[in-house]
Amino acid sequence: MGDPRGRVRGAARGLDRAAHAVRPGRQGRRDADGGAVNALETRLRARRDAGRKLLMPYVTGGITPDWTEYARAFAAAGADAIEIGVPFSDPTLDGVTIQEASHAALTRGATPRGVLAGLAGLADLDVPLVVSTYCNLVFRDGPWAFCAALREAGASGLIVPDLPVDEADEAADAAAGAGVDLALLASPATPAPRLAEISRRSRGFVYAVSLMGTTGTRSALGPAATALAGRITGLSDRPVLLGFGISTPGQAVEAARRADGVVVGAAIMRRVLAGARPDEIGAFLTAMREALDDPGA
Amino acid sequence: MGDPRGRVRGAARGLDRAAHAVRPGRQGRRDADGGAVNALETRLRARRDAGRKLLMPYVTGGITPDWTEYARAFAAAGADAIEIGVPFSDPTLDGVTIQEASHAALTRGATPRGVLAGLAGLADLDVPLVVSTYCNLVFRDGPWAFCAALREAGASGLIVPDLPVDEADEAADAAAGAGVDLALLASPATPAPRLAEISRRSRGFVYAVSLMGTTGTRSALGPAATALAGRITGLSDRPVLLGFGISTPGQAVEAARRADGVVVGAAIMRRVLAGARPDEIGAFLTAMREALDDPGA
Amino acid sequence: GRFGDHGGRYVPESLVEACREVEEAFREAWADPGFRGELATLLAVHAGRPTPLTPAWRLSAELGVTLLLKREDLAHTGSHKINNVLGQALLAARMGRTRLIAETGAGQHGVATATAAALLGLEATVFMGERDVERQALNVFRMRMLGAEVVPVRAGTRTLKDATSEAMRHWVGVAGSAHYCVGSVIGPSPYPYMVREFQRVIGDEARRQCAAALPSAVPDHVVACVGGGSNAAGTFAGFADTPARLWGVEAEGGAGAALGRPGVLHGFRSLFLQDDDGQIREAHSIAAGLDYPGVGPEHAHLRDLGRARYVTVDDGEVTAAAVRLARAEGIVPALESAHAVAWVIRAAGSGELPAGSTVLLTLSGRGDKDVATLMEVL
Amino acid sequence: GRFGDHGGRYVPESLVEACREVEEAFREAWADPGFRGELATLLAVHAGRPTPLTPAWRLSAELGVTLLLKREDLAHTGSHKINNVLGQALLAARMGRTRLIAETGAGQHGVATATAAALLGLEATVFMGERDVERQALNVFRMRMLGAEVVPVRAGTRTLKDATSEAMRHWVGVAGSAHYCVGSVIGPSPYPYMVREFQRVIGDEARRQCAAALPSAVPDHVVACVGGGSNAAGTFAGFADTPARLWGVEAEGGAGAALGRPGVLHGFRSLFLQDDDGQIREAHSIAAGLDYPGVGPEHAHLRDLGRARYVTVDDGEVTAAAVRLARAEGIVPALESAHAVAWVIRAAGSGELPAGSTVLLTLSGRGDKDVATLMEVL
Repeated sequence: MGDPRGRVRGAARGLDRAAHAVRPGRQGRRDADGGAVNALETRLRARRDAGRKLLMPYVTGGITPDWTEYARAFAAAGADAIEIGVPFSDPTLDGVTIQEASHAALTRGATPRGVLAGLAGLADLDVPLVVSTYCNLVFRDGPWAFCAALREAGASGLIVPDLPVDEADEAADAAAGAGVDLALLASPATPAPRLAEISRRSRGFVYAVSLMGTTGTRSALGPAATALAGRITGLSDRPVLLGFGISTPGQAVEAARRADGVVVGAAIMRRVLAGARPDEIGAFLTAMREALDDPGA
Repeated sequence: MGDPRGRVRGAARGLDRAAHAVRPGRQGRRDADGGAVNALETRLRARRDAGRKLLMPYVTGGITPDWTEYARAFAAAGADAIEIGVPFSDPTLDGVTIQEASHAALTRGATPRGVLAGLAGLADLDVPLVVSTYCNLVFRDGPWAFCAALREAGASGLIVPDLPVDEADEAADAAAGAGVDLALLASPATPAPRLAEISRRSRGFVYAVSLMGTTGTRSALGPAATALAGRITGLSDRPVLLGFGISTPGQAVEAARRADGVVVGAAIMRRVLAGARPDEIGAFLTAMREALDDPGA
Repeated sequence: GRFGDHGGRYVPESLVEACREVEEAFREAWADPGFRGELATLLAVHAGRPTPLTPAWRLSAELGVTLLLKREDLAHTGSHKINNVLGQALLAARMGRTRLIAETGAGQHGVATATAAALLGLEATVFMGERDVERQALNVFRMRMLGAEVVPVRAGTRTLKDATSEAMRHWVGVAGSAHYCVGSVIGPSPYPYMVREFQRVIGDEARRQCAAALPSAVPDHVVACVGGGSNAAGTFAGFADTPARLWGVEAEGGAGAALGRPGVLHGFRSLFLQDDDGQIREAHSIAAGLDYPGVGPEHAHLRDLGRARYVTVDDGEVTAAAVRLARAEGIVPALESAHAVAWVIRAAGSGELPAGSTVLLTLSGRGDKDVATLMEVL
Repeated sequence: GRFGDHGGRYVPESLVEACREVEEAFREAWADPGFRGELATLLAVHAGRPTPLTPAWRLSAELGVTLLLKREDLAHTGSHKINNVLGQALLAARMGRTRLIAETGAGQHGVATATAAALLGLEATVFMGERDVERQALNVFRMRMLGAEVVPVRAGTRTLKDATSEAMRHWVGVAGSAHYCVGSVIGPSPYPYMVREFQRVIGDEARRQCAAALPSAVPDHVVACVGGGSNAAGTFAGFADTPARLWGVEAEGGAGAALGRPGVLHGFRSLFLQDDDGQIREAHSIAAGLDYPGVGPEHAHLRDLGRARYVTVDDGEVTAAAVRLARAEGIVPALESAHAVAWVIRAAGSGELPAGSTVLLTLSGRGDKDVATLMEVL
């Protein structure tokens, strides 16, 4: 096989489905020296290397009064990391579902401070928390303050979709300083040398955008998606999560053939906006988890 | 007195009020050689010279099914000539009343041919009939044809308010050829040399426009009105009728101080449009006739 | 004041002196380099002259002719009307008049008059048929915003014809202090001549621009729409002494030159739509500016002479032509101007404009004002 | 791609390559005399450049200053927007793109984009907030008549900000075949720089025209309205190396430069109206074109440097200024442009513009589009 990292992919089947099977100390996310030991990337690498396909579900912070329950359901269903969106007024890379979710959360009064406070309430969970939001919220009080607040809230990763690698210097320094992994995004249009730079400078994982488009469910994954994942894994040992448009267990399995895992966002938020409770979302993710763990089933 | 024609104005008082008092043969209007003898001007001069103030009421031809009855009422009330308007679609020199009357007559189906046929039905009247209309109707089949039709219908005069003296050559020839008097208009703005030309070339009478404006009733006659009449009578021996805005016996008397008579149009048509029957119009004109005949009363 | 059998001054005696004063003042001003210079400056710095000559690249290729557009749509207020009103407003000021009177149909001439009045510190009174006041509420507001008084005319058909009549009636009473700013090459002498002279800047510019743009220097054909006919008269004036064939395109329902009969209205003798009795017929066109039952006397004369030919297009061809020009060249023409485009499209198809012909077309105005109309019919 | 601390390219990774291609193509084209010449020809024969410089005679006398108006309102489609879109459309064609994407608020940039697309045989897709689609039905129809597809945006506040976001989202998916034709000096690098270069024709022309019109050659003050700020950036570019004081006039409710705080939106770092959390605030202005919560990065930089000053006027001053200019000069300005007029009126009154000052004001567009708005408030 052409896998440059020489892992035994089949080993994933032997793992328990629940996240606590790997059980890293949650105090790791609070480590004052930058948290290399228990940071996001360490955790993801470990699981990946153990042959597990990674699953990172997404929830818009503040979408409901008890939105953190969704994060708990994610954890219970076997999430390897949890992405929490801090809603922004102008989510230019999001499709209609997450736009609507952001708008609804803001209308409910969601604020960055409030969402981070909610994260702190998830301190007992044994799953890394990754915050995603747009530049303007990161820069409002400066990336140093923002990353410090993330760390304080217990988040170990950060995704900023409108922050390409060329503009990322200060935020990357701030994130590193706070012990937060700033994950960069790569797209099917990214040329080879640039892809190498992104892979090198990304922390936690590389977020491979499956298609030229916005977040949202799609009926099928295009060939560009897995091709991109393959290109990145050919360049770097860092875990690669494929996102955008993954909404069914079948798509997740397909995506995970070349990538180390998947991000599932709009497919969840569409259900949340339709009124699905945390246990229903949990059931949806459990099915996806099972498919990832046993793609032949 | 400065009256260049040396008439005894007071003599008017001695005349009977009804038009037949002067009694010209109506066959005079049918004279084949151009009708100098019994034409409009001859009749008006004779009455003027006899000291009578002239009264020319106006009716829009075709305004009602029995519109000729208004002409008969005019005659009975002592009209010295009767002006019959042939309605035109775009009466640019008329104020709202005669515009409305023209529009109403056209809506009823009035045509030049129809109005002239009505005139022929007035052949028994002993009052000269003067047709007034706009250039376009005169020129439709050419002024020669139009004037011949006038003569055929028994009209002896013609007024064309949008035909100034500069443009009048052909129409004047045609009118003269048909034995119809083409009366020209003069206005307060007409300069002296031009006024002389108008006075010279006008036939039947000179139509002195009392004011710078359109036809229609006015609350008072301006000083320009009688001044213009004075200017014309200083230039020519031809009868001068003052028109535009004369609507009360008092205004008629005032106008006739310097002019030889008055034209009354809108004041009549306003009543006709309001539904006044011929006898009511006759009563209105009788009062005006009496005032003209006895201005001191 | 004659153009062959046409023209003249068929006005109430009360207006003869006023017309004579306008004529005298115009002849004197037009011979005065100071006046000409002042007008040229206003046209340049305020109205945006010269307007460009735009090669209609894509439409030319489609039609197989070389089509050049004289862009009066880019003149201030959106049409060629401004050329005339700036001239008349300057003349009115020179005559000591303090107010302009104007008639308007769709409101283009009214807006132009209000504009010129504002610029020169004159008052403006604009007569507009009540029906047009309702249909063209935006232009009414523009005029009022420019400080003009807009007087709705309730007589007759309550459209342009009646507004013109009412403006003339009003002028009778105020001729000493107000100038009647006629909007086209119509009206009593000297208006048809004077307005033509004020509009000849279109033709003079186009002549020079064609000389620079065409190997033949002069186009084979010169085309313009005709309502009263001022943009056509101004355009033709620049090509009168050339071999160019001149084409006036009228609305089928307002084709004074093509279908009218001799008559007199609004102070001039020309060709008018009228019934057998001589009653003026109401014109009908999708383009409000062509909704006039007559045509300027010079056009009647050019038709008599055969120097210009007058053709008609129908409303359907006009809207199709407007859309086609918009899509091909990125120019939404006024529906008036679209008449000229429609005829060029038809004539290029029929061979009346042979392949390879060079065609100058005056685009008299922009179509913004017509968008509501087009929304209804498209 | 930086203007001091501002500018940059804060876009999704999927758009980085597209932006880089635009930048490369623009730099190459801008250095190519062939491209420059082709654009100059289009601007001259199609868009009506140069636009005049109009002395505002009467208003100058009233205010005690010499006020010169740069007349972008006379450019084809009614505003300066055409300068930029012709440049970008020509660039897009050169890059082999077959479609233009644009965002629009009131519809002016959308109409200009549709126009340029038609002229160059490109397709056009225009994103417009659903609320603006309803408010600006006539401009929507104009765009469609020009062949463009208009896509109503139902997200967020359903206005310009959201239309811009949606255009960016759409571009992500089609960047290989479509060019995003940004309408102002905003967006990711190279847009703020490129649009400024395409608009500098305003300032370059005005510089030459002022040199001919003013004894001092250069005006003491240069004033322009600022929404995103493209007409101001283009104007200022012509006077950057002169002692002229530069003034950007913003709407009180959309004053990114005067009242905004540093942030990132729509791909660039600049000054934005936002709350303490960093949520972008909705802008409010009677002028739809100023209804944007940010300002181009170059303006943020000029403000930081003190080279230009940014001031605000309120809606009441704006409508009063529009009426005053209409009545004094016969020019109905776009409400955007009326902001600049309003500030000059205020500043001449307060002495901030001393008596005798010479002032160049860019009149960015005509007010026809705003008549309905003015009818409601006047």
